[in-house]
Amino acid sequence: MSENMMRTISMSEALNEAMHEEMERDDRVFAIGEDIARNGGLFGVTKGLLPRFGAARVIDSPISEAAISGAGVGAALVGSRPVVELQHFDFVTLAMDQLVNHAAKWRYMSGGAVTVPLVVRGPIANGVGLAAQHSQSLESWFVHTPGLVVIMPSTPYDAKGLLKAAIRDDNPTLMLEKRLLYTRTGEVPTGDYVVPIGVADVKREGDDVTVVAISGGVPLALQVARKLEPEGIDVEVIDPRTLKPLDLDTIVTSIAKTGRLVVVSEGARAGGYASEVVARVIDAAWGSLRTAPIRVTAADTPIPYAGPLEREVLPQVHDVMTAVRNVMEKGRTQHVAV
Amino acid sequence: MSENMMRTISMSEALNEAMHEEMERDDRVFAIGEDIARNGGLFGVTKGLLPRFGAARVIDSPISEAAISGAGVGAALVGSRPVVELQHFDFVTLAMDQLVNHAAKWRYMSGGAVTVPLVVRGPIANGVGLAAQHSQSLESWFVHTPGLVVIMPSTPYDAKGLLKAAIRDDNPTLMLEKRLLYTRTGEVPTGDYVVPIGVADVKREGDDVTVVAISGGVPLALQVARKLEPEGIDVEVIDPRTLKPLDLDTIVTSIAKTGRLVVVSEGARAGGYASEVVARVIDAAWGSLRTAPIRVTAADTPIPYAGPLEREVLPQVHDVMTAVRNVMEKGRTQHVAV
Amino acid sequence: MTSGRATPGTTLDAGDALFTMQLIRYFDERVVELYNQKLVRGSAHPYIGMEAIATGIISALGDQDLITSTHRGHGHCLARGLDPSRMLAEVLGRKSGYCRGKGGSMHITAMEHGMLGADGIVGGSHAIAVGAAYASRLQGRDTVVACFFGDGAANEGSFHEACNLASVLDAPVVFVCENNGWALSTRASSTMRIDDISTRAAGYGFPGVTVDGNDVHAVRAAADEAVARARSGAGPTLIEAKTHRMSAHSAFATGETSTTEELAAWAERDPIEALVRRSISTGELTDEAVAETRVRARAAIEAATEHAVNDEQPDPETAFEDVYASSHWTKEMRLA
Amino acid sequence: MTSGRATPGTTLDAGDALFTMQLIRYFDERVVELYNQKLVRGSAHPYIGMEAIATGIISALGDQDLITSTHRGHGHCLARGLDPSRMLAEVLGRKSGYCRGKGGSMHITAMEHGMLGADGIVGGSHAIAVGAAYASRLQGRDTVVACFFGDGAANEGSFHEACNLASVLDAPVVFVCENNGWALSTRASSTMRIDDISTRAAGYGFPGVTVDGNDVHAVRAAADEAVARARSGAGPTLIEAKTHRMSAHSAFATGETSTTEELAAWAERDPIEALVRRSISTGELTDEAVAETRVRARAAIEAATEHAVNDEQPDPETAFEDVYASSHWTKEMRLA
Ligand SMILES: Cc1ncc(C[n+]2csc(CCOP(=O)(O)OP(=O)(O)O)c2C)c(N)n1
Ligand SMILES: Cc1ncc(C[n+]2csc(CCOP(=O)(O)OP(=O)(O)O)c2C)c(N)n1
Ligand SMILES: [Mg+2]
Ligand SMILES: [Mg+2]
Repeated sequence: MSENMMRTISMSEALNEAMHEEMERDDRVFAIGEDIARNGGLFGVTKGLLPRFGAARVIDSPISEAAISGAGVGAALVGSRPVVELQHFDFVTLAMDQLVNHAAKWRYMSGGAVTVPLVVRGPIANGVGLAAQHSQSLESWFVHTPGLVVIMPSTPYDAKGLLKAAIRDDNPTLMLEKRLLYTRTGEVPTGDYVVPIGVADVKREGDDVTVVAISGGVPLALQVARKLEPEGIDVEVIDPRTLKPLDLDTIVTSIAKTGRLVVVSEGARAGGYASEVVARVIDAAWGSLRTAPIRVTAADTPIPYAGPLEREVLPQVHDVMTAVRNVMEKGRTQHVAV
Repeated sequence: MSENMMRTISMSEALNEAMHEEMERDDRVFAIGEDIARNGGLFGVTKGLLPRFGAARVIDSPISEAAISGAGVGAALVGSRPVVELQHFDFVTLAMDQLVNHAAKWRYMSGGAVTVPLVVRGPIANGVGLAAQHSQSLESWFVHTPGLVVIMPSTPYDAKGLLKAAIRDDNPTLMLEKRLLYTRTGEVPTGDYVVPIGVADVKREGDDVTVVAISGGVPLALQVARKLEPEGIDVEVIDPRTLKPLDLDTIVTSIAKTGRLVVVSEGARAGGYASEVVARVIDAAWGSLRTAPIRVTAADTPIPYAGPLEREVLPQVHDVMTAVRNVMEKGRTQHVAV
Repeated sequence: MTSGRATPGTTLDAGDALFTMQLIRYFDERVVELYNQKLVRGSAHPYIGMEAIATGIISALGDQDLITSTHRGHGHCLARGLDPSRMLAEVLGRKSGYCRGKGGSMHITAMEHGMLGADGIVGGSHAIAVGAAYASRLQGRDTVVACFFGDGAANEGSFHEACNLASVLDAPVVFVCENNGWALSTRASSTMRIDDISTRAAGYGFPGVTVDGNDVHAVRAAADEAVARARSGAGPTLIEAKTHRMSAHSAFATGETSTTEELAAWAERDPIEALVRRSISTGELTDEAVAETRVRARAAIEAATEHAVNDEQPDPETAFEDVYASSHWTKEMRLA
Repeated sequence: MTSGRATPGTTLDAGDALFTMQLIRYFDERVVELYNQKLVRGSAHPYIGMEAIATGIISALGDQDLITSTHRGHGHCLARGLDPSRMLAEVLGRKSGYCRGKGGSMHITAMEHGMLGADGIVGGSHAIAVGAAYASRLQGRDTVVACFFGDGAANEGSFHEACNLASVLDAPVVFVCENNGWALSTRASSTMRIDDISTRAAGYGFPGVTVDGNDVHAVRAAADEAVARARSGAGPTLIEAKTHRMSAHSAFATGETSTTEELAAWAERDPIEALVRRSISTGELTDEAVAETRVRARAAIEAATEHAVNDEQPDPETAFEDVYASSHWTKEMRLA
């Protein structure tokens, strides 16, 4: 069936398809952001929307992150489905009030009288030398904001399906996209599909160690899994895809099998998403853990510019490798209840 | 010696003394915020500063949280020591860019060429029926921001000593004050003293359970400790006081003794500070833990207005009590390495 | 019965306006009493002395139109026709409140009245108004949005961004700056160096006008023009309505602000009394009609009080509802 | 040698100005070349075509004065006398760079030159300039701060708040809006409905003026007035310098923007050529002096390149330094 024909496309192409399809499907959807119309977005996610859907639905905004986010809230309140692009996700610092004090809370404060079907998305540009103000992986702030849904795709397939799901979902949803993943390719079917919000994906099955990885951490984890195969270490890689709400069941089931956990995320260490995953696993799967989970994260520094410095503070393949070997080693001396 | 005479004063009086003394001591210190001059601040922390130090150093600002925070950064860069008040800490959402992308990173991005001795402080008004936009305990966002120091005092003594330390410190520091603690009293010596940044305080010694509690969690934990004494449960209460950098040693030492951990914080559960404490303890003290640490936090909802609802989502004495009993019970079946 | 909502094109009905203004006055006086009886948690911000603004502006709107509001929002709600009983129930945190007790005074929302929500963040709803206005138009409706805010809010960055965005989008918004001379304890004159906030409109390329905010007819006239402009697709207008805060900032923050002389001078200009004087002199209202209107307003507030104080407290378990919209979200997921 | 810093009160020295402008032009042309050779990471934003603005404004400042800058900051730095070698080393992420390789093109900072830092956040330094200006005055210095930003930045809320705050504090700031017609791929005319950004100053009660940003003398004249006003305690001024972005937005984002006709028309008004024409016609400079100045500027850039490309990469361990200031902070604490 041609509707399910598989092609290999990049993540930015996949996101772009999602935008085209959802704007076609539902004329309540519109897009607003800096340089998204004429220019198609700095990374092409909104390419071709302007000629197809017109300037009323594809808007090059002033550089006013707070106002476009707030306008998104207002538009969502009256039944539109706005998709707001932040040119880099770091600029969310300027939109926090609209997203946290408004989008996330408006439904709750009204006692359920309103819905806010808003999507805010944009890239995380770490790893390319854009330095501290353009490289932050700030997902954990939003995980800490009741009322928001938080998504971070790692493959073109997930990106397309999750963006479509987010646009159709009635909740304010943030989608954080790692810029270095935009050009990575993967199989994506033609035609309509969604990836459900709140469902993790086991990217690789394995018996020895559970690696929970998000966004850019996923390719790192998969690389490590392949590298350790010859040594007989069998790594399971779980990509939650939706950070909030977290599909804890899939993780707990895996740990019941492996007894070992490594969490990989690219945000700063303290207060990061990896800490949250560890804390929840401790709650839910204490008895299954053979050894202490290990977090592989960015260091607690701003992201520096120069290559050698940036590589030093961001998680690398060898960091994940070391962590996996470590839990393997320590997990041999098993904790048991007496 | 009269300089060390003890008096019983409230936390807002203690903070007010700190402001008076530091402004007297160092004319580089100045204060800016909404309603802080003429009105002395909504909770009296800046009372009496205007007549004493004049309108140039005690400034009633326009309602412009981003600008006053940014002006604080600029003033700090040229050698002043600004103290910025946020009328409620929730309004930090409007100042995130200045605090996160500027204050926290300016030194790092400059390769150490500049220092930013800025203090930003303000109340967390949960528990008083001010609803979702005035009740957030957002400390974990800032713990997740490398470059910032984060302080949350629980007693008048700590509040005064920490504010003085923060004003003298060369780093951008956020101090989050629970409003319901402002009127609680405690012993504070006259005269100058500082409470060092980065040093936890054992508020109560005990052998059975370590409770790490911050801000409003501390009085809850102490109350539970007293209530459980007759049952022979001996609770140790540790107040980190500085959330970032965390004095992990004091916590680890305690857990080496007790083997059990409960963490109490009033922020939302997911991605909250309690998750971070658990994750760090798992790293540092896995072998000492007899059972899974328990987090007592606010629920993952915005804070509602009505009393019965607000009490339902914020941590209460009985929640801490249940958690302590739980780790006591479960910790009897100890995990050991085999 | 409670409405000040006139059909666009009509002129202000003095009786309706008086009723609305008196209702607002009584409502907020009652809220302060209930606060002092510890029946109101947190705080509440009286609209006393400012009644002509909400009444004048909202009387120029039609049913399809929308409003955004502020921490000082009861007046906007009442002028828009919300039920005072459910409003007061919300202020008291009761079950039948507009927000089921979750919002309180600062967050009353009623979509069925085109009331998009009050807002505890100063300046927080500027952009929301713009988005709602633009999107309504995109959906083919000829909605106009009235966006209320204070003099203090005009110093937030959100004011600037929203005005500019509204301008480039030709969004059908009427920005209504209620300049009551104060932001909490701080005089407007000490936080801006301009005489009229309306001059800021020039920076965005749309009209700005200053009117006497204590004269409901003047406010209405400005609103008629701005609403017509917005509805025609010509874009936003900034109306600055100059008035005075006759009460303390809030039931909680009661520190003195205005001088006795100022209060006395503004009391002379009480918007309700001004409307009464004018209506009687033009013959639009009689003394009896005025008295009867006040009795009706008073009765509505008594009934609202009776309802609200006797209404149930919300069930604690409902605290976990309404965080997310989708019906398939479990409690576990809400807590995730 | 490299400076365009004149003593206040003096007039613009054509030779100095030409050197500075030419240095900026060569520097940014070189940065683009090095970017294309993959020696520059991330991005870099050329100041090409805008050289008269930084040069004119900064020539009106004294040694004690300060500047804040933007993502497009090389011109400001060079006009302020920073060492092109250390600047280029920073752009290449090398050890001797102004930020030890941590900042890169968008974050060059040099307190010893009164350069408070470039800023990758559009509009991020408006308030920083106000605070630095106010605090300097509080400390008894008669510092003036020049705050550079683009037309796009004038739509950020930070612009509004900072202008208003500067106004009420009488902060000695000169706001310099470099209106180059574009914000990345978006025309200024499509994101604001006003002809002159300088009109926004009226909303804050201070003067706003629009000048030809390609005429270094015109810029200097406006700067002299604004600096004098600020220094006297009379408060801020907004100078809008109209110019055109002659290059792509950045070395990374190279999509077409201006039309060929526009570029041709603005090329006619190249600020460097305009200065040369004028200086020769007034006799201030000879053809030989112009040629010699260009050779000197070129030589400085060659020397800077030689230095920067041969400079060492920073030691990875230094990534953990400079997060916090206090010497007693341990590495463990930095990682806490
Ligand atoms: C962003 C933000 N800053 C500060 C406050 C605290 N606050 C509540 S009302 C108020 C004064 C608002 O003044 P104005 O906008 O003139 O409205 P008014 O109260 O006079 O109606 C302040 C400072 C707030 N709620 N939100
Ligand atoms: C807050 C923020 N929003 C968006 C960007 C992305 N961005 C970088 S430069 C730029 C255009 C800026 O335009 P303008 O202020 O006119 O300066 P110019 O580049 O023309 O010098 C944009 C949108 C940013 N860096 N910061
Ligand atoms: Mg006011
Ligand atoms: Mg520009």
